[in-house]
Amino acid sequence: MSEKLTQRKAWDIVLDKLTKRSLWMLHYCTGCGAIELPPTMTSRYDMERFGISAMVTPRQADILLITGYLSVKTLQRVILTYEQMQAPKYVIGFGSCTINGGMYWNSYATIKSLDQYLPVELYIAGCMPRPEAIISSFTELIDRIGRGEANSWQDYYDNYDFYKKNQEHVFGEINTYVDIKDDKVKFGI
Amino acid sequence: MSTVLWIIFYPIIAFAIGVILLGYGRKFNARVQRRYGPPIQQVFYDILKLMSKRTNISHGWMHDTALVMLLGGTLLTLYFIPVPGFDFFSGYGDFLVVMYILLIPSLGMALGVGETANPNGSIGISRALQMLAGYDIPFALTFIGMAILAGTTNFSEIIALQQAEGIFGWGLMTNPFLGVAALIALHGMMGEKPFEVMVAPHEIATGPMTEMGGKYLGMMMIQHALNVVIELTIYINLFLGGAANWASYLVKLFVLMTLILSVNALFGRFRVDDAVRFMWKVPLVLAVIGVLIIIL
Amino acid sequence: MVNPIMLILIPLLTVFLINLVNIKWPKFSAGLSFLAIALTTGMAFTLLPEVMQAPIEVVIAGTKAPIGINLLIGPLGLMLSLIILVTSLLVSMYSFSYISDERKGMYSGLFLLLIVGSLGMVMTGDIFNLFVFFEILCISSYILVAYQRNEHSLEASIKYLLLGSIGSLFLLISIAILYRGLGTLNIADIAARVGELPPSTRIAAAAFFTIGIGVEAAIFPLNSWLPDAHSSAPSSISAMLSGFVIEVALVVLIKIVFSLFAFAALFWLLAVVGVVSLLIGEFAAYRQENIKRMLAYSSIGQVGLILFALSLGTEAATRAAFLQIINHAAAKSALFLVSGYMIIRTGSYQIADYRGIARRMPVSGFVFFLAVLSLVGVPPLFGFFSKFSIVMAAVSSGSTGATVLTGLVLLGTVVEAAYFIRVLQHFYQREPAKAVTAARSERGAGAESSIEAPIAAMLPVLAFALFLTGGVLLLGSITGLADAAVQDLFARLVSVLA
Amino acid sequence: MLTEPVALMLLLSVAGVVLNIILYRLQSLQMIVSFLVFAAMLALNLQLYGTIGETLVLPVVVFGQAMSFAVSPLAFYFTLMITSITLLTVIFSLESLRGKACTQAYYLWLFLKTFGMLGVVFAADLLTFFLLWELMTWGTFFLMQQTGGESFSPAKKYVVYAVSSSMLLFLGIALIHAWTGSFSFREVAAAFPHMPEGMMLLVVLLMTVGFAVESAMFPLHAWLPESYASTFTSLTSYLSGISTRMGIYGLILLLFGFVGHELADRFQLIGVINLRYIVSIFGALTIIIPTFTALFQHDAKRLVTWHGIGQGGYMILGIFSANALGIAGGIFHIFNYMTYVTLILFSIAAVEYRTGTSNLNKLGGLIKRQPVAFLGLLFGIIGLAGIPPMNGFVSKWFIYKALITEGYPFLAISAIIGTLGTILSVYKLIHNIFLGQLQPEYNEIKEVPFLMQLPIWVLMLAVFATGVFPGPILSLIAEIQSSFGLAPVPYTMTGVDPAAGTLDMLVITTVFIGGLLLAWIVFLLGHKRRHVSQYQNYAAGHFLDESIPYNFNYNFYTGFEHIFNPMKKKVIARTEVAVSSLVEAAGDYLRRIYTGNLATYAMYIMAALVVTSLFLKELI
Repeated sequence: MSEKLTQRKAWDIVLDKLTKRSLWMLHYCTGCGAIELPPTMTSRYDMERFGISAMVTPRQADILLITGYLSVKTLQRVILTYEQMQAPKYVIGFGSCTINGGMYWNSYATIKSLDQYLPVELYIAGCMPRPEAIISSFTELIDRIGRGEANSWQDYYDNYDFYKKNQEHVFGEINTYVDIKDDKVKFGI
Repeated sequence: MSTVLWIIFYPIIAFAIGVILLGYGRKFNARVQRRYGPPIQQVFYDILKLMSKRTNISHGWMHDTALVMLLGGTLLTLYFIPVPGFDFFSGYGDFLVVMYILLIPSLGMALGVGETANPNGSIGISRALQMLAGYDIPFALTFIGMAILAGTTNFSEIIALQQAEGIFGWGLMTNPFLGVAALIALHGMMGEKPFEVMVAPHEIATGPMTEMGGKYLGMMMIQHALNVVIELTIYINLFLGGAANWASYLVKLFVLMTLILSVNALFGRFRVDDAVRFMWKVPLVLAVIGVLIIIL
Repeated sequence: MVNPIMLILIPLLTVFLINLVNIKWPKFSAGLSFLAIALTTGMAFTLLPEVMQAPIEVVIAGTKAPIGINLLIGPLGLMLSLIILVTSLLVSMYSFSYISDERKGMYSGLFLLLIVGSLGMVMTGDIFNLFVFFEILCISSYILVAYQRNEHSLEASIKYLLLGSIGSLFLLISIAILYRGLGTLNIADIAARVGELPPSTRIAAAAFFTIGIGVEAAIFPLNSWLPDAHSSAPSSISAMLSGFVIEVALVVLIKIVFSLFAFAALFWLLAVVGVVSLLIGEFAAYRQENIKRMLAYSSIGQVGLILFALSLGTEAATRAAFLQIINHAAAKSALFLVSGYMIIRTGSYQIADYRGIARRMPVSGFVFFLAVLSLVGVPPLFGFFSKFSIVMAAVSSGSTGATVLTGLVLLGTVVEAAYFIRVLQHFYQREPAKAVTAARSERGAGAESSIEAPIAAMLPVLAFALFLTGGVLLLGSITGLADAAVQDLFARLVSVLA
Repeated sequence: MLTEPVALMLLLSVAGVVLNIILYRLQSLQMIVSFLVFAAMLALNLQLYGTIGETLVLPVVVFGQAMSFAVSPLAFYFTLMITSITLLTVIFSLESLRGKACTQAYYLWLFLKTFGMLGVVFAADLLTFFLLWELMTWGTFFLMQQTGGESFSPAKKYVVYAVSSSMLLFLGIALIHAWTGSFSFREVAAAFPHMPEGMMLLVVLLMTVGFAVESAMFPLHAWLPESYASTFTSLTSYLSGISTRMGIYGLILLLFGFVGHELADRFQLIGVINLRYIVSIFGALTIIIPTFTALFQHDAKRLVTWHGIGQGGYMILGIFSANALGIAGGIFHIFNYMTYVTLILFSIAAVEYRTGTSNLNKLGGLIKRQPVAFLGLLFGIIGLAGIPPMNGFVSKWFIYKALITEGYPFLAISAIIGTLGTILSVYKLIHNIFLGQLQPEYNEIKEVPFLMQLPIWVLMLAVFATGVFPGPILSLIAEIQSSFGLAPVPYTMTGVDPAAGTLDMLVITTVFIGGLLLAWIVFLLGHKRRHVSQYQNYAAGHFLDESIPYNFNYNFYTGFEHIFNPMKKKVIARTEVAVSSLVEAAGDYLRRIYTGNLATYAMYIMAALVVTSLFLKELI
C-alpha cells in the first residue's frame, strides 16, 4: 500500500484531492441499521455537504455501505453487487453485525466477519451507530482518499483467491459474470 | 480569429456555466429542504471523479458509440444556438435544424442504453421518448408560432427583431400564451419534477443511467450540463429577447433556472401518461391559442 | 359465291342426317355436327368480303318482299353469325369428350338446332320468320337445359319453358298487331310505314315486342329463368346460352327497336334497366357459392352492361357493345367450359370445394384466371378494350344521366372484381380442399397428379384464352367489322322519335 | 433517335416477363437473367438523362390513338428510382429467396410491375397512362400474394380498393376526354382550364380520390399494411418503397400537369379553405394517424408499412404547399423515403433471413450477431425519423419551412407530431430487434451473405450522401419544377440558397463530426473500458442467466397505450366490414328477387309489360 502511495504522481494527488469531495453511496440495508440513514441524509446531518449522496445502482456507486448482518443468501447478492461496482470502490461495514456477527454471532445462517469475503475499508462499530458515527466514518474515508491511502479495493484484485475461497466455503459456486483476475490484467490494477 | 477562439473555448465556457447552474440547482434544492447542501462546484467534482474511475464496463460498441454520439450531438447543438458575441453557425441552420439536432443526443443515448440490455434502462428510454412526444409538440408549436410572428426561422433574426423593441419586443410580451406554453414545455424538456419520469430513481433505478458507470456516466453528466445551457438559451433566444451581452445573458439564465428549480422543489412525480396528458392539455392548448392569435 | 341460305340449311339438314346416322352409328353424330358447323363457319368467313361491300338479300319461295320470306345479311348479321358459329364450333369440339353418354345423337341434333335458331334470328329480314327461328332457338334450348334429366334441370327447364312461352306469345301478339295495322311482315316495309300506325298501337306493339323478346334476352326483371337454366344445363350448353344466345336476342331486340320503335324514352328505359340488371347480377353473384350460378348471375350482369351500351344509341357505344359481346362470348364460354370439367372432377358445384384446384388443373386454372381478368377488364386482355370503349362512349355522349349510369357500371365492376378474385384465390390456395385431393381423372394416378381435362376439351378452351389475350392484335379488324355492323344498324334508324 | 432508351427499357421489361415464362421452372437461370435485364435497364435509364424532353410514339394504335411516351424531367426522376430500386431488390432477392418454394413467378410479376410503372411514368397520353396504370395495379396484386396462404385475404382487399380507384380514374379520364376531346397530356393541359367549373371540380375530385387510394392517403389507406407485410420482405420494401408512390406521381401530374396551382386555388369553399388546403388536411391526418398506429404494432414489417402510409402524408403536404421549397421537399421526400424505407426493410429482411421471424416480441440483442443489418437499420431509421445528417431530414426541413412560410402552423405541427411519433416507433423497432437481451436461440446466428449486405451498404451510402449533398437530386427537382412552369427551388450543392432559408447540411455534418471527434477525445480521456457479458447486469442483486428472459419489449409504450387505447375506435375497419356486409346483404336480398316460384316470375313479366306500356305512353 505504501509502495503505491509513493508512486502517486502529482496529477493523481490533485485528482484525489478533488475527487474525494464526491462519493456516491449504495446502501445495502437488510438489517435494522437502515433507520439511521434518513437522518444522515436529511437536514439534521446532511451528508450531501461532503458531496456524498445516495445512488441506486452499483454501476454509479463508490461506497457500498452494508448495514447490519448478512445471511448466507444475502452475501451472494452483496458480492454480486460489489463486483458490479466500478473501482475505486469502498466497502463500509456498519454496525457490530458486520464486524463479528453482533447479536447474531451464533446464528447458523449469518456470516460473522465481512472482511473475510470483501475488502472492507472501514468499520463503524456500535449497535447501532449514531448518524454522527456515520458522518465521522465518511470524513475519515474522505481523508484517506485525499492521502491516497484508501486502497483496500485493490486487495480484492490482489488476493482474489483468498476471498473466493472464503466465499465458496460459505455458499459454493456463483457466477457473477465478472472475471476479477482478468480485470486486474486488463485495467492494470 | 475571434470566431476560432470562440469555437475552441465556447464548449468549455458553456460547460462551466452548466456545471455552475447544476450546482446552483442542487444547492437551491438543499436550501429549500433546509439543508446546507453541497458546494456549488459539486457537479464538477462528480464529473471529475466519474471520469477518473479505474474500471469501466461497457456492453458493446454501440454502448461506447452512444456516449460519443450523445456528447457530439450536444456540442453540435451548442454551436448552432447563438449567444452574445457568438452566432457564427446560426447562418447555416435555423431553429428547425436545432430542433432536430437536439434529438441526436437523445437518440444516441437511447441506442446505447438499449444495448446495455437492462430492462430498467429500456423502461427509462420508453418513458423518455413518451415525454419527448409530450413536451415537444407544444414546444414545436410555440417555435412555429414565433416563426410565423417573426417571419423567419433564423435565430439571429428573431433575436434582432425582439431586441429592436426593448423589453416589450420580447416573445414573452408579444405573445404571452406562447411564452407560458413554451416555459411549461421547457420544464418537461429539462426533465425536472414533476416531469422526472424518465430517471425516477425510486422506481426504475435511474432508468437510462442504470448500467452507466465511470466515464460513461461522467460523459452523460457533461452532456447534461451542456444541455441545461442549450435548453435555457433556446428559451431565452425565443422568448426573452436573446441577450445583448453576457451579463444580461447570465442573469436571464439564472432567473429562468431559479424559476424552474422552484417548481421542481415543490412537486412529486407524475406518472408518464399523466405527464403526457398534462403536456397535451395545458401547454398545447395555450400554444394553440397563441398561434390562433397570431394567424387570425 | 356462297348463298347465305346455306348457312342455315347446312346445319338444318345435318340435324336430319344426324337423326338417321344415330340409328346405326351414334358415335359419329358428334363428329358430323362438328363438321357441319366447321363447314358453315368456313362459308360464313368467305361471305365476309362481299357483305362488307353491300348487304345480301336472299329471297326464298320466289316472291319478293313484302310478301315473301327473305333473308337479309348485312355486316351486323354476319358479325353475329360469326360469333355464333365460332363459339359453337369450339363448344362442339369440347363436347366430344364432355358429352359421353348414350344420348349423344340427341344432343348433337339439338345443338345444331340451337345454332339454326340463332343464325336465323340474326339473318332474317322478316318479322314472322324471326318468330319462327326464335321458337326453334327456344325449344331446342328448353330441351338442352333438361338434358341432364335430374331434378334441378327438369325444374329449370319447365320454368324456362313456361316463361319462354309467355315471351313467345307476347312476341306473337306484337307481330299480330303490326301485321293487322300494316299488312306486311317484312321488317324494312314495316319500318317504312310504321308511322302510319296510331301511337297507342305502336306503343302496344313496342311494349309487347320488348317484353316478349326481353324474356329470352334476359333483361331484368324478365330473366328469372336464367340462373336456374344456365346453372343446371350441361356446361357446354351453358356456355352457348350465356355466350351468345342471350346476346343474339338482345341485339335482335335492339335492331327491331332501332328500325321500328325508335322512341327516346324506350332507349332511356332500356339503359336504366340495363344498369339495374348489371347491378343486380353482380351483387347477386357476390353471394353465390355455386360456381355455375355465380357465372349465370355474372351473365345477367354482363348482359345488363351490353344492354346499357346498346341503348345509349350512339355509334361509339354500339360499337363498344359489340366488342363487349365478343369479349363476353369468349370469356364466359371459357369460364363455363372450364368449370364443366372442374365439376366432373370434383363432383361438386361448391366453390369451397375447389380450393387449390389450380395446382392440379393448371391449364384450366390459368384459363379461368385469364377469362376472369378479361371480364373484369384488365389490360392487355380483350375485355379491357371493350369495357374501356363502353365507358368512353357513355361519357362522351355528354348527358349527365349517362355519366351517372356509367358510375354505377363502374361500381358493378368493383363488385365483379371482388367476387371473381375470391374464386381465383380459392383456386390457387396452397392447401387443397378434400374434394380436390380425392379427385381422380380417367388417367388414374395419385393425389398429386394432374387431373386436367382431356386435350380435346382443353383445345377449345385454350382457343378462347388465346383470343382473349391475342385478340388485342386483331382489334383493328374486329373494330372494322363492328363498325360496319354499327353502320348497318344505324342505317335502319330513321330518326329517334321524341 | 434519342428516345431509343425508352423503347428499349419498355421492351426489356416485356422481354423479362417472356423470359421468365420460358424459364418458369429454372430458378437459377431466372435469377441470372432477371439480374442482367434489370442491370441493363438501369444503365439505359442513366442514358436517358440526355434525352429529356423527347417523345416516342409507338406504332401501336388503340382506338385511333397511338400510344405515346415522353421523357419529362419528372419521368426521369421516377424511372431512376424505379430502375435502381428494382435492381437492388433483385440483388437482394438473389440470395434471400434462393431455394425458396413458390418463387417461380416472382421475377415474372416483378417485371410486369416494373413495366407497368415505367409505362405509367413515361406515358404521354391519358390512354397509355390508364392502360399501364391498370397493368401496374394488377402487378401489385400478384406481387402481394407471393407467399400464398395468409397473404390472399389482404391482397383481395387491395384489389377492391385498387379497382375502385382505377374506376374513379377511369371515369375521370373518360370525362376529360369527353370535354377536351383528347388524351394527350399537352392538349389536355391546354384545354383543361376551358372546361366548365363543375365538371372540372368533378374530374379533379375523382382523380384525386383515385390517386389517393393508390398512395394510401388517409382514410383510404387500410389496404396497405396487411397486404404489404404479408408478402416476402424484399417485396415489402419494393412495394412500399416505390409502388405506393405512383399515386403521388399521379397527384403531381394532376396538380401541376393539368390543373395548375392557380386553378386549384379557384375551388374556394369558405374563406381561405380551398381544395388544396383540404387535401393538405388529409395529408396531415395521413401523417398523424398511421404513424401513431405504427407505434403499437408487434411486427417489424407491419410497423414499417404503417410508416409507409404516414410518410406519404409529408409528400402530400409538400406538394400541395404551393411553395417552391415545399414542392421540392415533397418531391425530394419521395426519393428519400424510397432509400431509407428500402434500407430499413432490407435490414429487417436480413434479420428475418437468419431468425425466421419479424415478431418484435421475440427478437432482441441481435446487434452482436448482425452488426451490418443493425447499421443499415440505424441509418434507415435516422432517415425515417428525419434527424440530421440523413436525407430524410432535408426533405422534411423543406416541408416544414414551406408550411411555416406559407403560414400553415397546424399543418406544420402535424408534420412535426408525425416526426415525433416516428422517432418513438423506430426506436421501438431497433430496440426490440437489435438491442436488449440476446435470446439464447439466436446465439449462433451469423451475418447475412455478402449479396444481401451489398444493397444495404449501397443504400446506407445513398441515405447519408444525399443527406449531406442534396444538391444533385435537387437539381433534378428544380428541372421538374421548371418543366411545370413553377418557380424552381433555390438550392445549393449542400442545402438551400441563404436567401431562401438557413440550411447547409455540409456545415452541420462537419460540425457534427467535429463534435463527435471532441466527444471521442473526452471518451478516451477516461480509463480503459471492457466489454462485458449481457448477463453481468444490474438486476437489484439478482443473478441473471440464459434461463431468465428479462428483455423489456412487449407493450413498449405502456403510457401511450393508456392514453390511446380509448381512442382506438377502429372506424375504418368497422366501415370496411359494414360496406362488405352491406354488399353481401344486398346480394342476398337481390338474389331473393329470383324466388324460384313460377307464379312470381310470370307476374314479373306482366308487371314489366304494364310498366313499359305506361312508361312509353306517359312519355310519348
